[in-house]
Amino acid sequence: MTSNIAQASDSRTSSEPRMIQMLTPDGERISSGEYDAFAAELDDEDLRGFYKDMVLVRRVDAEGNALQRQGQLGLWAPLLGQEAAQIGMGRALRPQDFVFPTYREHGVAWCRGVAPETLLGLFRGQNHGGWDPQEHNFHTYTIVIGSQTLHATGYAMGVGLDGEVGTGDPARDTATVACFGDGATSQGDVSEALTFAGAFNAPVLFFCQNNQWAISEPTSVQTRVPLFMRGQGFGVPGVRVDGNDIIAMYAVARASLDSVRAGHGPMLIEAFTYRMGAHTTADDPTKYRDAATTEAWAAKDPITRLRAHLESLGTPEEFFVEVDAEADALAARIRENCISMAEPDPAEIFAYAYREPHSLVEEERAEYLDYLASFEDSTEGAR
Amino acid sequence: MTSNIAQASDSRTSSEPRMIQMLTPDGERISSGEYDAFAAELDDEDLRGFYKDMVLVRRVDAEGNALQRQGQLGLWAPLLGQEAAQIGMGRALRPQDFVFPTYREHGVAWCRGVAPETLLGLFRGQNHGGWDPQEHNFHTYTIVIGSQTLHATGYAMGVGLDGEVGTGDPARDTATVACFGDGATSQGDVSEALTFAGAFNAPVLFFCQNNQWAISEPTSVQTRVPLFMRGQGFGVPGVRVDGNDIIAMYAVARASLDSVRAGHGPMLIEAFTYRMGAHTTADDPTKYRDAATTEAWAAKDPITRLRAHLESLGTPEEFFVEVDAEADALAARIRENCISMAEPDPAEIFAYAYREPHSLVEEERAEYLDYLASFEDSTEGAR
Amino acid sequence: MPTLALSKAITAGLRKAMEDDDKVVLIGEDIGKLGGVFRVTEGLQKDFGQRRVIDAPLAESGIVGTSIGMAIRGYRPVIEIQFDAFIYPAYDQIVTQLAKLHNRTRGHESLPVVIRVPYGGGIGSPEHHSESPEAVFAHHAGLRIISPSTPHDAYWMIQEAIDSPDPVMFFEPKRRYWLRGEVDTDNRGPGPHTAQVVTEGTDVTLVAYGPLMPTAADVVAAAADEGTSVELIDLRSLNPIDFDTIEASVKKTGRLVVTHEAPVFLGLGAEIAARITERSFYHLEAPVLRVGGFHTPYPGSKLEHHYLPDLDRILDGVDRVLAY
Amino acid sequence: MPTLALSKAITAGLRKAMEDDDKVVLIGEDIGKLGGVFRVTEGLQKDFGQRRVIDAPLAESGIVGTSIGMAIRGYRPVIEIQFDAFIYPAYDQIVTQLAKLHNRTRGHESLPVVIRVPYGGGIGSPEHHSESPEAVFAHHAGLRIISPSTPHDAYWMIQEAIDSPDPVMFFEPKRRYWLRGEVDTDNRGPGPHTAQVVTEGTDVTLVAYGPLMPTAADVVAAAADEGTSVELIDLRSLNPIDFDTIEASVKKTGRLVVTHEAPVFLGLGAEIAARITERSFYHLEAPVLRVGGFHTPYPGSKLEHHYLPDLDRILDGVDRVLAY
Ligand SMILES: Cc1ncc(C[n+]2csc(CCOP(=O)(O)OP(=O)(O)O)c2C)c(N)n1
Ligand SMILES: Cc1ncc(C[n+]2csc(CCOP(=O)(O)OP(=O)(O)O)c2C)c(N)n1
Ligand SMILES: [Mg+2]
Ligand SMILES: [Mg+2]
Repeated sequence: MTSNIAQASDSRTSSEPRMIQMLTPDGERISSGEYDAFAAELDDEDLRGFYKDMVLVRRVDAEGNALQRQGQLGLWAPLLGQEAAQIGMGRALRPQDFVFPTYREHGVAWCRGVAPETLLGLFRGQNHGGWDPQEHNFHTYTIVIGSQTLHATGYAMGVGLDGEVGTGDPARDTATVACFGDGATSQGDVSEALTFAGAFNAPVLFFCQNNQWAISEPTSVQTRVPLFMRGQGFGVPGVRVDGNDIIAMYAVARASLDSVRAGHGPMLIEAFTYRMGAHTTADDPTKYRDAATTEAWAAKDPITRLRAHLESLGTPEEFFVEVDAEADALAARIRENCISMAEPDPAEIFAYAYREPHSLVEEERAEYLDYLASFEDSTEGAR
Repeated sequence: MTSNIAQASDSRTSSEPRMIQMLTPDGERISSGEYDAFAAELDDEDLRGFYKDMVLVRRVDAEGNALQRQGQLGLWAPLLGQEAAQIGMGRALRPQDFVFPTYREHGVAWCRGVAPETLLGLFRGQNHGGWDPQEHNFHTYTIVIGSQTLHATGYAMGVGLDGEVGTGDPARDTATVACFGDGATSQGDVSEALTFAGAFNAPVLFFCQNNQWAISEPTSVQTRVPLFMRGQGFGVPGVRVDGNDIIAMYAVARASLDSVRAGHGPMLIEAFTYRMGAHTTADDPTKYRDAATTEAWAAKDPITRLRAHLESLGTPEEFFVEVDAEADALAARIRENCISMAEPDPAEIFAYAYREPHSLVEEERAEYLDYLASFEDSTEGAR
Repeated sequence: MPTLALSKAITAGLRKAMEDDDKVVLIGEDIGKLGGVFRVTEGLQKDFGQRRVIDAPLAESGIVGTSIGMAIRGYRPVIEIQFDAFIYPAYDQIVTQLAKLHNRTRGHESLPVVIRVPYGGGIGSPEHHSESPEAVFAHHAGLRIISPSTPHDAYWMIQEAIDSPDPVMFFEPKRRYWLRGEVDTDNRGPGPHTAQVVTEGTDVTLVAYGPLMPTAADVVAAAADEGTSVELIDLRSLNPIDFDTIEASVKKTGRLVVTHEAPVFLGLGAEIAARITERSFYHLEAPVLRVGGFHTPYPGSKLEHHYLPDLDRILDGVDRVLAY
Repeated sequence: MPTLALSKAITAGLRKAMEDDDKVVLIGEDIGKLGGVFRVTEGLQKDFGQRRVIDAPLAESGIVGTSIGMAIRGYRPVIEIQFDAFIYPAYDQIVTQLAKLHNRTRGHESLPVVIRVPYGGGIGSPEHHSESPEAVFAHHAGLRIISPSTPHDAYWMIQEAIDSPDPVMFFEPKRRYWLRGEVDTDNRGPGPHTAQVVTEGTDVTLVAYGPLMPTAADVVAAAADEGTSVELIDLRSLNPIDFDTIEASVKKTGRLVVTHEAPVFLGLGAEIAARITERSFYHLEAPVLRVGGFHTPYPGSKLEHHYLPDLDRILDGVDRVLAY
């Protein structure tokens, strides 16, 4: 009797959830019901563009790892495996949309026109980000897990106050994207973001990249029900999409962004994907996961998959060669620009604590710069 | 097309949710499916007990208001209208269960054997609660909204570690109850409690009294979907019950507690009720709600309803007279015990900051008590 | 010149700021129809609408976090925290996001967010309703912190807070909400980050702020009766602190007492004592003394008169500093 | 006597505490299979099982809040916060619940919860991974705060923290995790709340703690080369602070420099300066000087060597205090 009650209303017992997929791991194009329409507009050129984007950001990523190994970066957070999720979302955006990323959104950054070198400032320790969010409608990276989802929701509330939602004008209606990981879903801030988004009907799209891991913790540590469901009790409907399938990602992102921009309220996308690399270059995944699982996911690789599809469409070999060459050139440029970054000026420490003059900061800056200057004639020098 | 996508997965569009009810506002006993079995055990004596409990705690409440008006209390948080929700839950508990209350749980406190006078310490400003949680398996009141839900979840995790769940032994299996309001559901802590409860399959029952108001904010400010759904995306199933119907409350609480104790995992009850009085004695509800709604809810009063039912069962008039007399006596006792409370000793300020001696606190205590003593011979005295 | 209660001077300042700039929005719990539990926003939703006076879900981190987002979108949110200790759920958003985004974006982003915090004790409230948490925010760079003690300052300083491109925490001395005083709506004060010498004196400098200013004024009068001339300074700005004004005074009087309701241990008085001693070492006739709250939780209201610095305790501090 | 790295001394202390009392449970992010990002809990889940070494969902408030509940149930939870600045989401649970429940229950409830916080900079990390937030917790009554600087202290002090019926914040100097030293597993130190004179001296007292102790030791040596005798004190306990030991030293040397990585403004140095000046006014030849972090966000790692007090900056402080 007791357990009947429990089971009657226990959502755990639901079967494997539906996952939107349009390109199988083998590169075969399949239908996915109501979302097909949003992929229909993609022509071969678009698909080749996606392919190029994915290859280039994967190369950016590899260069990040390499630069870290060579001591040029303090840290790097690889996106390996998540290229489709990020490019699919990034390419579904309109210019006026605004994205609040985590620290791993190199693919979305790419689509927003943030040069990969710009991302390196943070990872090299030159600064904590430093680009102008308004220039790219792409905020600086956020390290404190989940915080940015509230910023995204607030931004979207502002969009709502501005009336830039549901006007029907494609150049005006604006969606805000809150990026976060599977681990982040446990943070109170993310739930509060869902709360505010629901309560204010904010035009925000919650974009959860479930890469199966939060450092060493598998998703099962965070939740026992699928994450696309997380918003349901807040009035934020969710959908799970194959995050390694760029066509499905694009279609679901397009559909959701359109709905959000039209004023139908917040939505949530769970991109089901896998973190193929380490959490960061400081991490050693062999400590906590077996190679077999990672290999199984390698068979679902987003780039291989799209390449197979492009090949089946008759894309000439030269195209792939050209993309690789472009990737090489990009990597060389990034390396060059990274290595040649100037040492930051110590005055930088004091420059942006406040926007307006602050007596204490000014006093400390003057004292410290004087102190540094006092070494100038000495042999020691400040270290 | 766009809006189709939105609607397809939009849980907002669900129809009015099911609400468990077993006693209509007119006092008529009705069936409520799978929960009937849990009310079946209630005999007339039990129902008279419920009635008495409700009348007594309502009198406690009235006395709280009166004492505040007369300057004997600094504040009082009335439970008027929520008697059935609280007594129904309180009477469904077993001795080993443990409750983490808000500041309004006077009815549950009553069932746990906490004397009403004991509650007054906080409201009079003698202390911040002060009773021994372990004596009653009823924690001290929590004022910071939502905090206690995490304590309840952690306690339940401890119960799990102790193995006092799912043993089948009714004297051992232990449920923990986390009380909170509709407003509290927005706090990140409450979502994190649902997260931990789900992830650890903790034997905790989330008991949300949706009294429709968080001070001046109607529930619609917090959520656009019914609150019993809140746990779904965390793997915590929920049920809505008529919180003014003590039979349904008892049955749903019994069913849920049994399930929780049996190890089937956390559950959530939304008791749909109404805050008939002010938020606290410091509040003026005429500022933000109209009398009509409150009156409409008066017609659903939990005590009137049960009285009508008891009368229909042939309960003699003397019973009701006796209960009222007992309530009068109780009120007199509370008043007497409140008024005669001794002024707290200033040394109390320093007594419980730490359990073990702390040099700074000892220094400050000594200094302050010396300082106070220095007035003893003077005419001024410390104010 | 209207005479207003301090709370209503804030209301008037908010109203003025909202009239001047339609990007100013208010957000908080119960600030709409109810007008806030202290009625500081009373009438504003009626006049400016629900889009500019926003009743928020009950979640302080959410309120601060979404305000940050609104600021990034170009708004100037003014947050009401209901009572001092209810700010702690928002601590992370305040110190790791609000305080740091200007720096994180290397100056590209400004965060003109104001957080109004009714603070301090003395109104007979239960736990969490009487705290003075200013020091734990002042320790973090990136926030400006100010606290008015008069209706005039309240009226102007809230507007200055809203005008600031930096985030500002605006601590409101809640037990002085009913304190009435003249508000000169034509002439503002010396700016939000300047301390003010309220009474000149020669024997001892007394520094106070916010809720203790009236008490400190009583101390000045009582000390005068005893023949002691106290120079009283209203700090007004808690971050940055106007050390120049204090230093100038201490170089004259040679003695300093600092008082606040917050615990003495690591309260603002600690920093003032340390820095003024450094700046005026040879001028001090006595160590800087501090009179404040104890290193204990704020007690139940029946005991709060012991916890709060009052006339006698501050006078005792003045006497002790003179005894050196 | 084994020689251990500081991090491994903590591991050994945790292991000992878990063996002694099966109510001791560890909870945190990535502390299980991974053994924590600094490997402090390495091997413990393997040996004590998943029920006693608990990988928690990624939610610091949840971790502290549920630990409170477990403590109420009779457990002694030891929390690992992954990096200093990630403690802020738990600020509310720590200061309004953990710190206050003993008081709220008038002593009926004890909260033997330990919060381990790797803190401080110098390891080339990005934002939020190098902060020193001890002062903002020390301002709140109800928490004990300690920080070891040697493997020996680390081994014993973590056990003392776990033994304490009061909540203890245990700040671990993360850039010294690899510092090796002898651990005398038979003889504990002077107790967790006592400061220790590490080097005796006559000219200046230098107070440091945690990560700056090795730097401070270098200062002592460098000053000795210049003919200055520095008495070095390891604070060890940040709340309460052992003022008696500092006072005794300052009454001997007449001069005091305090250094910490945390910002000077409202850092522990402020309280030490204020209180020691009060206690030793006539013995001080110079104001207490402080050398610490700036009132700015902690900078990117390329700049952190400017932010962190180093040999030269602390020596400069010693020189300045001697110049009076
Ligand atoms: C509040 C907070 N706690 C802890 C951390 C340390 N941390 C950095 S990344 C991470 C895991 C995040 O996992 P997930 O959200 O799944 O994102 P992913 O890294 O997989 O992209 C943790 C615990 C942090 N950055 N912020
Ligand atoms: C963190 C926090 N924020 C604000 C408050 C002030 N406050 C006290 S009760 C309350 C409303 C609570 O509403 P609800 O959860 O529905 O419980 P109810 O009072 O209706 O029983 C508020 C905002 C608080 N106590 N704690
Ligand atoms: Mg992840
Ligand atoms: Mg309510």
